[in-house]
Order: sequence, then structure tokens, then C-alpha cells
Amino acid sequence: MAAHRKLPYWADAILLPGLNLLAALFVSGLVIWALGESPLEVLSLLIDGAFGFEEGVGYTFYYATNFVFTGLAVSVAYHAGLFNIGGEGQAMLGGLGLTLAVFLVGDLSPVLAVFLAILGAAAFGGAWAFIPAYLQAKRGSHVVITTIMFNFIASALLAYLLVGPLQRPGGQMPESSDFPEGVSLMHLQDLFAMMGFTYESGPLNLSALIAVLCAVGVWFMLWRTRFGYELRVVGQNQNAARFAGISVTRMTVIAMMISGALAGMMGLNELLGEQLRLLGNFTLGYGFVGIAVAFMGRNHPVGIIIASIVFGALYQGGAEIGFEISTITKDAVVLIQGLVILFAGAMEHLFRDPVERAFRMVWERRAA
Amino acid sequence: ADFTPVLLYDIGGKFDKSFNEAAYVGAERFKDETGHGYKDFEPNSETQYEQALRRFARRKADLIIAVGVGYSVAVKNVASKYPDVKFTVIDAIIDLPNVQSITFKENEGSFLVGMVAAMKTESNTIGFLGGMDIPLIRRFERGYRQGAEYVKGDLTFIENYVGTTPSAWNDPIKASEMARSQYARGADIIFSAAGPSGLGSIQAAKDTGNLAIGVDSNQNHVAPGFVLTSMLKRVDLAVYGAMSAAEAGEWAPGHTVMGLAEGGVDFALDEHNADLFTDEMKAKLEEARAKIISGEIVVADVEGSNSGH
Amino acid sequence: MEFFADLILLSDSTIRTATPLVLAALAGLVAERSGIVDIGLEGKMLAAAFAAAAAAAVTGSPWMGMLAGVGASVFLALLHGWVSIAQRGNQIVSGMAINIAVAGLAPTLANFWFQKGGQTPLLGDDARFSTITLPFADMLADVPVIGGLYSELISGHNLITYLAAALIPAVAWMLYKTRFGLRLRAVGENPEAVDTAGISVTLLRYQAMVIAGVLCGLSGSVLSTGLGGGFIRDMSAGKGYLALAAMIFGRWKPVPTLLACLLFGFVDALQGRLQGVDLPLLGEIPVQFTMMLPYVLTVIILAGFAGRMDAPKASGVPYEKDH
Amino acid sequence: MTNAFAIEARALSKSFGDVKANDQIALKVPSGTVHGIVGENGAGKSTLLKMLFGLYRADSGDIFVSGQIQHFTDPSDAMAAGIGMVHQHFMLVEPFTVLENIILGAEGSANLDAAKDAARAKLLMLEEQFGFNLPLDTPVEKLSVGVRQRAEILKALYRGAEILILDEPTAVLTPQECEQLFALVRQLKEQGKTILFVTHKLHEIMTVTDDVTVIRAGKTVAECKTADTNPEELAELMVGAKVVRKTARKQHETEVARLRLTGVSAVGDHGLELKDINLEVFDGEVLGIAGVAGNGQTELLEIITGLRPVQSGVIHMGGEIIADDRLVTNPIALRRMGMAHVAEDRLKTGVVESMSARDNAILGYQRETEFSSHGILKLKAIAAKAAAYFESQDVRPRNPDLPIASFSGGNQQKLVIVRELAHDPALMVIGQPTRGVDIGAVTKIHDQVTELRNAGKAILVVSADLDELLSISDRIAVMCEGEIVGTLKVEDATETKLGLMMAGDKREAS
Ligand SMILES: Nc1ncnc2c1ncn2[C@@H]1O[C@H](COP(=O)(O)OP(=O)(O)OP(=O)(O)O)[C@@H](O)[C@H]1O
Ligand SMILES: Nc1ncnc2c1ncn2[C@@H]1O[C@H](COP(=O)(O)OP(=O)(O)OP(=O)(O)O)[C@@H](O)[C@H]1O
Ligand SMILES: [Mg+2]
Ligand SMILES: [Mg+2]
Repeated sequence: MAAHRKLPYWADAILLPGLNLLAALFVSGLVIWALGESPLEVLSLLIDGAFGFEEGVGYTFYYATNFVFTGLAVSVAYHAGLFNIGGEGQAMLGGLGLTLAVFLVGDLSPVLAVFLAILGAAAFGGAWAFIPAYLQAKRGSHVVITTIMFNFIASALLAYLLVGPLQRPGGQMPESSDFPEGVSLMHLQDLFAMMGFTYESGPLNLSALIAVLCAVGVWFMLWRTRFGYELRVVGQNQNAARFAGISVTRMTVIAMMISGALAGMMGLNELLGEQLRLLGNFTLGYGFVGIAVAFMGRNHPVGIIIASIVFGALYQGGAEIGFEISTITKDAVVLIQGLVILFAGAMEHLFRDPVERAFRMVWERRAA
Repeated sequence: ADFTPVLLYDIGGKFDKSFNEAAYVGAERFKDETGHGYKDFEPNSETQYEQALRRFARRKADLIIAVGVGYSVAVKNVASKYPDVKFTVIDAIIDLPNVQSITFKENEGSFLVGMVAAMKTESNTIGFLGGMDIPLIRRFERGYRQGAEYVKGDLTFIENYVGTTPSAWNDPIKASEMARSQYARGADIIFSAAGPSGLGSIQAAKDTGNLAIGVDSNQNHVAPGFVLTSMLKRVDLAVYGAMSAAEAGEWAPGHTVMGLAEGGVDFALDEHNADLFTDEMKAKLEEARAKIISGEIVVADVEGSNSGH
Repeated sequence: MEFFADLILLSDSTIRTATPLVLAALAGLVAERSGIVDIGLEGKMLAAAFAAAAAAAVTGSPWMGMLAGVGASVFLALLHGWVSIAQRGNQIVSGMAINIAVAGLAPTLANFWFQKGGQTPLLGDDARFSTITLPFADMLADVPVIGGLYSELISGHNLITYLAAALIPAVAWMLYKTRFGLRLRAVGENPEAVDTAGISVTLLRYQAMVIAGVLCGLSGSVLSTGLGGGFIRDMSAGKGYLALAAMIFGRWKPVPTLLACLLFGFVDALQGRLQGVDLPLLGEIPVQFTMMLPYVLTVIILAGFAGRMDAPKASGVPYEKDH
Repeated sequence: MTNAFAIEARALSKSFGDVKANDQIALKVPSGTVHGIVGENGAGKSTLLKMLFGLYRADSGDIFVSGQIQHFTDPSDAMAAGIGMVHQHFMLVEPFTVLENIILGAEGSANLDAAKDAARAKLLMLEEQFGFNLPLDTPVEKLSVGVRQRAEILKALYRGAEILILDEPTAVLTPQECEQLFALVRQLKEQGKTILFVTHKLHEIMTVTDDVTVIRAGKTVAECKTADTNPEELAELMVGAKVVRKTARKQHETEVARLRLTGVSAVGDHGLELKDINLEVFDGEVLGIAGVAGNGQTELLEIITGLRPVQSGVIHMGGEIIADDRLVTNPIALRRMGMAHVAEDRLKTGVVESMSARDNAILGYQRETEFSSHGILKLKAIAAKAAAYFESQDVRPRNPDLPIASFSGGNQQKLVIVRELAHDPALMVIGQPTRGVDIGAVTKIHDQVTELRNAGKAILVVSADLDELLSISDRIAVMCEGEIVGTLKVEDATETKLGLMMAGDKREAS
């Protein structure tokens, strides 16, 4: 059964994506070479910057945390057959919910504030996804358009609040006051210090663990619970869902709200973990990158975590290149990110055929 | 080792045709004049502000200049951890013994270009175009308006903001559309404080045969004859000054405000717009400049001003 | 009378704003009608804007600019086509990747070639498509109503805007009145039917991508050499996504798509006009809320027009021909 | 060579990976004949036809058309050689009109209007010649399957096909439509065309073909004149063993109405309305519903199974109201009350194509405590159950991890049926129990339905296949235009009577 025999799991999950990543890096290398720099030097700076020292690793995982949240968000909606482009806006609203919770009770009890902030982020993010979801379910309004629109609306809303009611007194930029003392998610390096060893992990904070928990939760929900089963049925075949007694409307709304809640939690990392205030544009396109992350990760939580780390490494390593070589600007790094998404995310089959052929040859030789 | 200062831009990036670019110009001048190199970095996100500061602080940079109000919190955090490293922050005020803060009185410069606009307008309607509606930009608007009203009492103002996302600073098409609309509604001069989007406003001035006022850097050359003047914010001087002072060992912490008196803000007059100015106008402007410097005219600021004190 | 003048003004602005939108939306329409989802309009537009401005700056000719803009966009369209058709890749990811890569590539190249910080030099009047005054526009300007309409609204746009006006019926004609259009619409609905009818699905889709590339290239060119006068990083500013929304809103049909683009253009012009204006009853609305207006309105209209969307059935699905 | 075969295949082989779909297949079709091909699900019939039409390329072997060797690289080559094919799943663009569909790929002029005009003239001639009457300007999505199929045939004739390949053309047709098709086939034959005909219904082979080729496991196992064989022999050749119904209908009294519809009306699709439906299904009986497709049978199934609201009237199940003008009972609740439902359209409703067979094995029953508790799926129980289903129903291949889409329709149907049987239903509602299923599986499914009936359960069957209804029902109700025009005891029913009633003739109703 050589042909029906599938590639071993490791080839599917690691070898093929790895080859694609190499192809992306190769093309990036050509661009760097064309810009007059040494591709190898840049590559080594990138890897070294992302994984070469404690703080670099910290930053890599810090950025990855954002992508895990937004990638999971995209993927939960996707499994329900919905394309949520609104991660950006949902993250903004999540940040707002978080901030409101912090200012509401921050002075009373930091612990309670952190707890409520997490809930606030999820609740506001979910609520922001509710209207597009409801309109899709009840009125057939295309969720792709409505979520794009809601991104713009969210940013305008945040801009209004941050130069109005929530503005930092005396501030010049759209940002809120600092969170009250002690209202933050602990940095992991402090946690490590408490446990008795030092590891400088930069801004990496507890939300990274929350993100991993969310990934596990999403995995469990999708493939181990009845709810997840029903969600996937709705995503694949709405007629079959009705046949099986599942309410498509209800599922659409719930799935989008879970998606929005996950996107909303991105603020935990950026705001409650690091910036300790609400910034007007803290989402910085992470919501959009989440789409690429989700698909690169084949819409599986493990894949999403891996893809997030790749992107985290690109963000962090890319910054390190910028520190050292001024001709490789942030733009060049953005280009490399685009190429990685293209090769590793969109060209799943690029090396599949050659690799399968190679495997078949090996199998046949063994069989003979 | 060789003296190597570090220059950190804000998210707008090195060539924003605005104050980041001015900072770059100042650093280049320092490099040309002294032969000392410098390092610079363009961050992608707020998180990288602190990351960059830490990185260079840890390596004991000779001087770290951070450009932009966005750096406030990051500089505060890092500077307190590295008390023996010198920081200069532009557009923000940090009260620490190893930090020098430099801010500008944009409202004073705006006052002067507001006067120019009022003196030049024939329709008695002038416009303002901001990138985002944020306090920083409102200060430009406030000064502009006051300056114009100082000259003429009965002016009509039209005011627009481009957007609410970061792309508001990079949307010349929308800016140009808004400027066209203002011109069509009777404005004949528009002052835009919108970063690169402002180029769209200049374009619209050219296309409709009206006048625009540039911002931050001298933009008179962009469309000679159509740019009435530019409101200069001399971040280049600030950067050059800080670097030179540090090299000479004269760098000192504390807060410096650069207004008209210090030459930190101004309006641009050069060969591209000389024809648009009459001697009478120049005289009036110089008079006002003197009055502002002497304190006879107080240019108002918006709440949240950081240049006062 | 002032109301009328205002309306003409708004409409004039609507036409300008809608020009890049409608060109990009038509590009998306042709691509999706052939079965390829094109979320990469934004990137193609930006690439074209850059290439057009760069070529126009170097050669001094807007025509060379347009050629370069279209060339760049067609190249990306074919790349997206190759990923979608030959690689059977994920079309959404490919589109996103192109958007992101171009956002990085364009300023990088601009910097490399012009050292102006990710911008191209500003274009002189000769290097742009400047506004064209139609015959008699000046003469008629004072005739009441019609004069204003003609001289303000119809006259005085750049060449690409007029080209766009001509391309809308052309695309509609191509789609509904030609053999190619029939096959194009068929391949987006049921590629197997096309295949068994002996027509190459692959070729049709590549052809569609070329057309989409040309349209999107014009859309980008008008940004940097028509409406604007040079390239600035990220100058497409989300217009590609808006065009995509307009196309969906227009239910993948040319005329409704045009109307959607005009609506977006109009509401955008209106929101600019409403900024800082004292409205009866409401007073002065904070700018952030006037800026929300186009988006809120879109959502409301969309919710009003309930019903199914007629997306081409096969769009986004790679076609796997059996052996 | 004047006496060449219209189409001939010599030692054609085709493998998909390790599966030898066709293994040295031989086929000889004399010109001007109707040639039947029969075989089990997955025997390789479609694969053979697709090679003849240039859709697949043979691994080895040769194809001859009128004695000329052919090397088809794609369907346009086959069409050029005079071959036309009507696929099992129609190759039509739904929003296009019939005319547009017919000319697609053979438009002639680049100007569409001119092309349409030219085509219209030619089509009218063809229609006259073959007695078609197709609504050329109606979008295909609005047409019934039978009309669509004639559009497909006209499409092939329009391209000048001399050899027509029909892959399971009758699987979705009503008896009337079948008759029309057979008439057409005979007419085409008279005009000198050659026809290849695949079907699972052996009586059709007997009525319409001249010769028949039997395929088993990718090999030609027999080739003979139709006149020299009979259905039993063919079935045995196909399956490799005798095919017999094992279960006979037991005589017993039926008194308890398990399902009762009283004065039910509902809004249907395409402007149809269900009007004043009164119906009872008793324990221990099979009630068949006959009707031309699109006369409300689908809607009837939907209102009973909780998928469509009723406007007025009441539906009772075992004494409880399950639907009225305000109430729609959720399908899950209905299943818990003992109603099992085999959906009419497998792929559209009955299964989730991209999910594994294992996941599909619990569809609709996912909330039973057997499969989940406290919201958590019981994976082991599910896997065990799926394996048991596969075993008891002989679903092939025996791999519940494969996506259901990669099973043939017959095997999908076996799984769907056993899924519904497994929960000991008191009432079973079945739409098209054996559509596209081979003779072996048909027999098995019919046996199962009869066993259920004998065990005293109530069964409602909607089928387009009158033979099927006649062989498994106790009573048959006929629907026409949303109404029940009458109900016959199976002893009193004949195909002719039913056919008349299906056409709306109420006189036969008793
Ligand atoms: N595209 C394909 N890819 C892989 N295997 C295939 C493919 N098509 C057919 N097969 C294999 O070839 C075998 C023959 O399939 P084929 O479709 O010819 O059967 P068939 O006789 O038409 O069956 P049915 O009566 O169900 O239509 C199948 O068992 C299947 O395993
Ligand atoms: N892409 C594919 N990959 C693998 N197997 C396939 C593929 N396409 C078809 N097959 C196999 O081909 C066989 C027949 O396919 P086909 O589409 O003819 O089924 P079908 O006609 O719906 O079946 P039935 O006649 O039982 O209704 C199936 O057994 C299926 O497993
Ligand atoms: Mg078949
Ligand atoms: Mg079949």
C-alpha cells in the first residue's frame, strides 16, 4: 500500500514546513544580497537575535504570545466556517475592557483587578465580535465585510476615548494614564527569580502561559468536546448541522464570540504585561498577522504555537538586525515576514510531491 | 573608545518628512562635522522602544537620544535602571538625574504661520489639516488659529483630521481630498500638521492653484510657489546640540524648552517662497516674534501641554 | 443653491475617491469570478503605486509609470495565480503574504533607489496624469445647473478616472457578452464543468489574473501618479480591503460594485465635510465619530439588505484535476 | 475495416496508488448499439468511462474509436473523436441557462450574443430531431434533475457526439423520467448513435441494452448479449455469489399509529406548498411515498424530522405533538423520542464530507450519553462503535479514520443506515434508501428495512424508485404538487397506477 501510505507524521509536521521555511529564507537571502548585504550575516544575526541570548528568547516568546492569541482567534472562527478578519478591532476592544476593569478596581485590589482585567479583555473582545456574528447569522451580512468595518470603528472609538474621557492627563498621544501600581501580569523573569534562578526574559510575562492554556483549551474544545464537534460540523456543512439538531445561528454567534474573546486577550500581553497603559494603536496589525499564523499553523493549536514562535522570532530577530545593520531596515524585515508567510503558509504543496516521491523510492527499495 | 551616540526614532521611522527626519538630519550634521559615527534604530512597535533603550544602555552607549513622546515611559523605566547612561528624550519630559528632556513650543511657530496665512488670505477663510485629532496636533492648531486671529478678527476656519489609525499619517490621497474640499469651500491657505499625509495637501494646493503651509521640516521646495511657508520644528538642532554637548563633555540633564527665543521653532523663508512675502509681512512677523519672546504675547497652549512649566 | 454647490462638490470628491476603489474592486471581481479569492488587492495596489511613481520619476512620463505600475501588479497577480492554481495553495494566506511583503518591499526599493526614506521623489506636473479640462467646460461653467454639473463634476478629472469610467462597462461587457466572459463565470462556479467541456481551467484562471492585475495596476497608478504626486509608504491605506468589501457588497456584479464604491466614496467625502460642522440637533460631532460614519453606514446597509450572498461557488477552492 | 467497433478498449489499466481501479479491462461496443456496463460499487466502471472520455489517462492499454487508435489527453480530444459523456454528477453551471451550459466550450463566435443566436437555431433543429423540449433560457438551478440530464445529453449531441457515455443516468430519475430517457436512448440508437450505459438497476439493462459487460474488481468478468442473460445471472456475475433477499415480509396486524399528520400545510421550496397532508404510519408497517421529484416529498421529510416548520395542522408521534404551527421539535429531541432519519441527500445533509467516517458515525447522536457526557466526547466509545458499524454493515474500506468523502456512495449509505438503525428507533424515516447503491448493498438494505418492520417498528420511505417501493412497502402514498393524491395497499398497486397518480390523476385514489 505504498501510495495510500501517508508520509510519516514528522515529515508532514516538521520536514515539509521546514523546507518551506528554508525556501523563504533563500529568497529573502537573494533580496538581502541584492541590497548589498551578506545574507549569511543577516541570517545569523536574525537567529542569534531571536534565540541567541536570554533576553532575545524572552522577546521572541513575548511577540509569539500576541500571535498565539490572534491566531487561535482566527482558527476557532474558521473551524465554524467563519472568516474573522476582525481580530484587530476585537483586540482593541479587549484592551479597552481590560483597561476599564483595571481603573475600576485597581485601587482596591490589584489581584482582583488583574482577574477582572482578564475577564474584561475576553468579554469586550467577544462582545465586539457579537454584532458581526449576529448580523451574519440572522441577516446574512458577510462577516468578512462587517469585521473589517468593525476594525475601523474600533480604532475610531479608541481614538475618541483616548483623547477624551480616558486621556492621560497632560499626555500628547492617544494613551491612557498608567495602570495603578501593582496591577500587572508578573514578568516571568521575576517568577524565575522567586523560584531561585535568574533568567532574563525581557517582557515575557504570565500571559504567555495564559496563551498556552488557551491553546490547550481550544484544542480540547475542538476535538474533545461535544461543543467542538458541533462547531466543526457547522463549519463544514450547515445542512448536516441542522440534521444533527445543532442551531447554526447559535453556533455562529458563540464561535465568533469565542474568537473575539481570544483576540481580545491579546491585550493581556501587550498592556497588562508590558505597557501598563492603554495605547491607541497597541494592536499594530497583530490581528491581521493572526490570519497568516492560523493558516500557517494549519488551524491546529500546536501548529499555531509553532507558527507564532516563527513570527515572534522574525519580529525579534528582525529588530536585532536593525540594531546592527542600518541598511536592513524594518521594511526589509517586513518583506522577509511576507515571504515566510507566502512560502510556509500558502505553499503547502511546494515540496510535497518531491518529498513523497523520495519517500516512495525509499519504501520501494526497502520492500524489494 | 570612539564617541558613538545612539539615535532612536519613533514608529514613524527615519524618513517621515517630519521630526524623525529632522532628527536624522541633525545626527548627519554631527557626523559630518565631527567625523564621529552614530548608531540609529527604527522600531516597529512600542515594545521595541524599551527593548532598544535597554540594549544600548546595557552596552553603555555614550548618549542615547530617543525621539518622540512615545518614549516617555520606556525612557523612565530604563534610565532609572541605568543611572550612569545619558539619555536625551525629545518631545517628552522625564525628571531623572540622567535624562535630558527637550521639548518644543510648536504653538509659537504655528502662531507665526497663522499670521502669515491671515495676512495672505484673500478669501478670509483658512484651513487646518491634522493627521489625528490628538493633543499634540491640537497644539499646532491652537497656535495657528491664535496667530491668524491676532492679524484679523473675522476669519473663517475650516478644520479637518485625516483619520484615527496610524495610516492617517500616510494617506496623502485622503489628505488631498480633504484639502480640495476645504479649498472648494473657500479656503485659500491650508496648514497641515499630518506628517507625510501633508504632502497630499501641498499637492492639492498645486492642483487647485492655492497655497499650503508645510510642517516640521522646510517643505517650501516641494511645490515652489504653492507652499506659502513651513512651520519649522528644529529637532535637528536639538539632536545636534545634544550630541555635540555630550562629545564635548558639556551635556547636562534637565528640561530645555525650545521656543522662538531659542530658535527651536520658526517659519521658513527661502528662495522658494520669497516672492510670496512682502516686506510689510516680514516686518509684522518680526514684530510678533519679538513680542512673543519678550512675553508680551502669550501663545496659548492646549491642556496637556508639555512645553509650559 | 449652496446645497446644490455642496452636493456637486461632494460628488466631485466621490468620483475621485471612488476611482481607485472601483478599479481594484473590478480586479477583485474578475479574479473571484474565475474562482480565485483575491485578498491581495491592497498589496497589488501598493506595488503598482510604487512602480508607477518610480518609473514616472525616472522617465518623467506618467505613461511609463502606468506601464510599470500595471507590470508590477500583473506580476503579483500571476504570482498569486501560480500559488493558487499550480500550488493549490491557500488563497487567503497568499493574498495576505503579498500584502505584507509589498508593504516591506516597496519602501525598501524606494530607499535603495531614491534614498528618500521609502518615498519616491515628488512628481512634477509632466510626470503625473494631471486633471483634464473637457472641451467647453470653462465656457459652460456659468450656465446654471448643467454648467456646474459639467464643468465641476464631469470635467476636471485625471485620465485614469476617465479610463475607469470606460472600463466599468467594458468589464461588464466582457463578463456578460463575450465567450471569454461566459467561460470565466463558469470556471468560478464549476471548474469541473469547464474542464469536461474541454477548456483549460488553468489557462482561464491565469487570464483572469492578468486582467485583475491590469485593473489593480491602474488602481495603484492613479494613487501615485493621478490623485497623488509620488509614492509614500503604505499609501494604499486600506483601500484594497475596502475595495474587497465593495465587491462583496456589490455581490460580485459590476454595476452594484460600482455603486458600492461610489457609496463608500460619497460617505467618505461626507464625513470630511461634517468634521467640525455644527449640525442641527446633534451639535458638533467629535471627529472620531464622523470618521466612523462610512463604516457604520456600511454595516447598517449590509444588515438591511439581508439575504444570501452570491459568491462564485468555486471561489477559494483549488481545482484538483484528476490524473 | 468496415465492421469496426464504435469504441473498443484493449487491456486498459489504471491504478490510483495501489488500488487497481481497472485491470486489463476489455470492452467492445459495436456501432449503433446500446451497451450496458454493470458492476458493484467501486468495481471500476466510472474509471473506465472517464478514460474513454479523456478525463483520466490509462496507465497502459489502448482505446480505439471506429478502429482508429486514440491518445486522448483531455476531454476535448475525446469530443473531437465524437465521444460525449453525461457524468454521474452533472457538469452544469447552475446559474447559467440551459443554452449557456450547452454552448460552453463550443461557442463558436467570440461574441456571446451571436454565439447564442447561432446555437439556438442549431438546437431547435436538434430538439426537433430527437423530440426534446428544453427551456433554453431558464437557469439550470431551477430545473429538475431529469431536465438537467436531458440538457447534458443535448450538450453532447450539440457537439456532434456519435458515441454517448451515460454514467448511472437513472440513479436520480423518476420512473417517468426513466421512461423518457429510454425512449430517447432508443431513438438515438435508431439515428445510428452508439450508447454506453452504466446502471445498478438490472431491469434497466434488460430493457434498454443490446449487450452487457460485467466488471468486478477492475476486471471484465463477462460479456454477453442481453438477450442471452437475466438479472439473476448478472447479479451473480457482479458480486461473485448469489444475491437473494433473506427476509420476507411477515404478516401481522398493525393498529398503533406511530406517526400521524393531521391537516398539515407548510411552505416548500420553489413556490411549492404542502397542502392539507393527512397521513398515518402504523407500527409494523412500511409506508412508501411515491412522487415525481419536486412534488413535496423532500419537504414532507423535513417537516416530520424537525427541519422545517409547519404553517398549520399537527404532527403526532406516538401520541405526543411534535410539530404544529408554533412548535418545531429539535431533531435531537425527535431522535430521543425514537425517530431515526436517513436523509434524502447524503452528501448535502446526511454526512459531513470532510470529517472522518468515525466522526460521521455519531452525527445526530453526539449528545447521547453513549458518546458524550458532561460535554466531553467519549472517544473510545465512539471509535468502538464506528468499528462495529463497519463490521456489521461490511463498509469498505475498513478504515473509519478516512474522511467519509473517500468512500463510495454505496458505502456511505451503508454507514448512514446503520447509524440510524443502531439506536433502536420506533419510527424510521428514510429518504432514497438505495440511490446509487449496487445490487448487493440494495438487497442488504431492503432486508434491514423489512427486519425492522417485522420487529414492529414504523417506517416511512420516500423513494423515486417504484420497484423499490413496491418491494418493501405495505402501503404507498403518492404525492403530487404538495398534496397526497391517494394511498394504495401494495397488493393493489402497480407501476402504471402509481405513475398515473404521480401525474396528478386522482381517479386512481381509493
Ligand atoms: N480519483 C480517484 N483517486 C483514487 N482512487 C480512485 C479514484 N477514482 C476511483 N478510485 C478507486 O478506483 C476504484 C474504482 O472506482 P470507480 O469510480 O471506477 O468505481 P465505479 O465502478 O464507478 O463505482 P460506483 O458504482 O460506485 O460508481 C474505487 O474503488 C476507488 O478506490
Ligand atoms: N479523490 C479521491 N480520492 C480517493 N478516492 C476517491 C476519490 N474520488 C473518488 N474516490 C473513490 O472512488 C470510488 C467511486 O467514486 P465515485 O465518485 O464514483 O463514487 P459514487 O459514484 O458516489 O459511489 P456510488 O456509485 O456508490 O454512489 C469511491 O470508492 C471513492 O473511494
Ligand atoms: Mg461510478
Ligand atoms: Mg456511483
